[in-house]
Amino acid sequence: MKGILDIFTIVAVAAGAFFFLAGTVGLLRFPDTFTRLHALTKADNLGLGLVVIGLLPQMDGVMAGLKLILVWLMVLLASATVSQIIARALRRGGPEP
Amino acid sequence: MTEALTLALVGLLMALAVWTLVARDTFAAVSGFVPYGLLLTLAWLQLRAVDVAMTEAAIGAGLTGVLLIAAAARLRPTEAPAWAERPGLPTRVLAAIVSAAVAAGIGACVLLLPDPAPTLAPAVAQNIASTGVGNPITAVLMSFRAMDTLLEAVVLLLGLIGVWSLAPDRAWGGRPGPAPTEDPNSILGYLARVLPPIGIVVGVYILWVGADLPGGKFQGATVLAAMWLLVMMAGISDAPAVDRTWVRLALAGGPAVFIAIGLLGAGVAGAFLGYPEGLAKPLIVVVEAALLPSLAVTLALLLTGPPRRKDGDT
Amino acid sequence: MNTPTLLGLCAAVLVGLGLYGLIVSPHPLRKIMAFNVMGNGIFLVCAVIARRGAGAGMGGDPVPQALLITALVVAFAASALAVALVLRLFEETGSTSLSAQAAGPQPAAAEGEV
Amino acid sequence: MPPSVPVDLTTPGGLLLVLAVLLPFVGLMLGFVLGGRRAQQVAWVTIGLGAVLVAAIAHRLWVSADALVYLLGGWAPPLGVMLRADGLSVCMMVLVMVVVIGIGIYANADFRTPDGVREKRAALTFWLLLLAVWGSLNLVFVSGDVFTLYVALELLTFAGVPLVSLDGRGETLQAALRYLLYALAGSMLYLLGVFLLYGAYGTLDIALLAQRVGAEPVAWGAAALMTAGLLAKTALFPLHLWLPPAHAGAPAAASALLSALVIKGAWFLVVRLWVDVFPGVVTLPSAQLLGALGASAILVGNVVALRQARLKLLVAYSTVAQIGYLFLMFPLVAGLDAAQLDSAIAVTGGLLQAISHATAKAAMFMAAGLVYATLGHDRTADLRGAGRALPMTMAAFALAGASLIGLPPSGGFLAKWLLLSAAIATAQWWWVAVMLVGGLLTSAYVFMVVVRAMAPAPLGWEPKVRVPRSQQGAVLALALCSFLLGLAALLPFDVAQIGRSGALSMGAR
Repeated sequence: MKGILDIFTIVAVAAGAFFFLAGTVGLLRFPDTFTRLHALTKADNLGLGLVVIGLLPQMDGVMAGLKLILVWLMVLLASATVSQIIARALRRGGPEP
Repeated sequence: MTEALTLALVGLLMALAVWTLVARDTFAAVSGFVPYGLLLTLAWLQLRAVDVAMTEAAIGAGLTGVLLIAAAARLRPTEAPAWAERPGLPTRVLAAIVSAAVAAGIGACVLLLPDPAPTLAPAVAQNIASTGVGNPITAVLMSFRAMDTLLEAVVLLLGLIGVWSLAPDRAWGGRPGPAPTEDPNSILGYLARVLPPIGIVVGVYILWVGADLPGGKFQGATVLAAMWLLVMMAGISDAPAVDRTWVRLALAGGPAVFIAIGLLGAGVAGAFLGYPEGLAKPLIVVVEAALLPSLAVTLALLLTGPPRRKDGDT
Repeated sequence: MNTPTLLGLCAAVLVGLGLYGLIVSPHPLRKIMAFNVMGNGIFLVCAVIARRGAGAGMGGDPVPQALLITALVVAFAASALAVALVLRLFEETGSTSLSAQAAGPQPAAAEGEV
Repeated sequence: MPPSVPVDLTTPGGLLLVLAVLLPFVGLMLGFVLGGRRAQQVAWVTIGLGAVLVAAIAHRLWVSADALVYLLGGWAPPLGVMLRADGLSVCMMVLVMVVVIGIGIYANADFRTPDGVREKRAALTFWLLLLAVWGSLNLVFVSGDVFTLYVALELLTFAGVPLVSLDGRGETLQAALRYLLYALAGSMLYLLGVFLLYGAYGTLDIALLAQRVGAEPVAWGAAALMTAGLLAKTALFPLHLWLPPAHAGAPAAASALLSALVIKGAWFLVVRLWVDVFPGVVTLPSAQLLGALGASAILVGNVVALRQARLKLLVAYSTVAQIGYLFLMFPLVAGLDAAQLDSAIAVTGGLLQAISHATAKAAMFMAAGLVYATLGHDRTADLRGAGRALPMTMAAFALAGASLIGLPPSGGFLAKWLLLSAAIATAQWWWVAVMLVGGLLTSAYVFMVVVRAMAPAPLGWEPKVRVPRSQQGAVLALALCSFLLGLAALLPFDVAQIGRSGALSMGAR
């Protein structure tokens, strides 16, 4: 049982790390701010989600797991808001995208 | 393995530090500074300083980052003239030599520090029981070296008085920051309604666990300050006018309670900032709870700056 | 080389970098950032010292860690005051130059006896 | 009580030290909450109570003939923080009290909240910062812990910087910013030294450090960093560039506070470190370096002061020069120590120099402020009429100037006499030459100002404003303090050295 859970953790965290990598590559390679935001938020939220899911079996108790999920939800909320604000500022004629 | 991680961390830290110094655009430099602060948090963790890591993340990277970003955005027009004032090559070479010498001296000192290192950890462990708290850092901050913490609260208050003193005379008694304009459909407004209840719980929780686990008033106060700033940024509530008595009471209340309990100690426990036998923990919690709102208001107002407008101004 | 020593040397370099930036940067906001880089280097020295003093079941000496928290908060207050001054100077004069007056830039040679 | 306390070191009356530190800050908070003209009233009540407190501390010291000690929270060092006041500290506390009262009386007229106005920014800020400067200096004098001293230095900086830009003009904002940047860099270097000391010796307590510090690289590094940082804050040549614009641009009362008191905080700390903590670490050549910087400051500051076109700038550059005298004591102390002689004479000489300069410089800045108010300008080339309109003030300026020059029976004379004797005793004749040349240069600009001010006013000239007599009286009183300080030589014994042999018996030797 322990072994299976460990393998699950490794796979999920590795997949999460891959999404982070992809998001970072997108941030560096995409042509303008809108697409960069797209790459960053999609990939990072998914990546962080996978990391959190992967870590859940390793937690000591239910409370610790819930805290982990709360962290993920908070990051989702914050990054969605920030991306929205950046995009909106750009559309209202901020600096060139 | 740990060494490899540390090496990577050191490399990144230095690269980001260099970036914040050489980047031509100040805004770009600040966006190097914030991850620099967050990476430092990892360094504190590697050095097993969890409380410091939390403070760094909250204040060092978080609040300082916000402060610098806001300032960089407003100071854009001054960048080109400043660049033209760059000191000449001789000065820079001299500065580089001096800085390198200082760095080398510090490096040598670090390498020459005695081994085994002197430490007060055993002394803290021996005496922590009489303070009733479980977190040794809280014991140091609130009992063994409580004077420093008291003075630090005064430093913050004095810093705020200094910031306020920069107001133009016509704006004295007014409010800091730009006038609020709430956009009902803005997602920021949504966030500013959803997040604060959670943030307040988190902030108070950090204070509460600080007695026994990593955490404490500074970290908790930063979270509360951030919530208030969010509400102000979203335009839901306005920054308070600086001559309101409640604002001033909120600012001075925490340090005042601290001094009062300290003097109580002088009367009852035989020493200023001493705690009577058995009452140490409750009194420490009272002081921390009184400091929390004061620190939160001070930190938030330090960020919003001096008063700039009076009600009725356009 | 172990982790604290490595980070201690990193701290020394950060202090050097910050000091250089503080002397050379012409823009006050950049000086404030350099001050923060330097300050963080100094705090890192302190954290290294705390870690070296681990004992009695603690991962580090709690006294320097507590000092560190105090110093971090004080440094933030200092940055806030400095930034407020820069912004006010800009509002008042439209410039943030520190060298409009006869006195020149930060005297580099002055730090010589460090 | 905690088991780690071997003996209770707290002496009777130790609590007075705590109160001396707390009282100004309590007044600050109360004045801040009440606001408006209440702040000024609160400040005066606080100053009144503070005067009683300082008198009580001085009396206690005199009676017990030993240092006052207080263990905060009952925790003994190295875990806890100790407050300790020896003769040096108490002399400085008395000085600060006297100067604060003088400046307060002067400022009553300038920083009043006018009727019909609820609160004025500059007035409120000034009174709060006056209390803050006073409280932070008390803390600098009595703290026995190098980290608490760091916090005290930061308090002093945060109180001093806004004083510079109190009137909000662009050039004063710039001066304040430069001052702040120097001061912050200075405190950071000091803090790094503190951390290194802790890393090497495991304590922050001055008395314990004095026992443990040895002549080794880490101690040298820490001493160098802390000294360099403090020099930037005291504005010793060549780190003085921030001072003249900052001190000359501030309102007169604020200039007096900054020039007379604030810079003395960092200087006092250098004395503490070099004389009490690092006596075995600092070498004679390093003390000579410090003295050489002081000598350069005396020469450069005085020459530049002579060439100033504005009175306030002249007085500010004279501060740069007088700071130099404060640092001549270090090679003398080191020389006396090296010759196995008692170094007390040089320490007392330095202390007297600090006291006489503080009172004289506060008087001079405030006199310059009155001249400015009366003439509408302070161009040194045209001071005609100042002597007629402000006889008391110009007399005060001359008396203060006499003290700076070192004419008997002024405090400056006694200070320079002690320093000269120490220089001769240790055969360091070059400092004698510097002091004599410095005195000549000082007398040149003091006489220049006084002679020009005595010139008859042009026909039909009227003073712009009539300054209140209380302001003139405060200026004269401070100048008289400085001028008559030389009578301290009549005291039965050296008050400044009370409790200092105790420090040494706890210390290295």
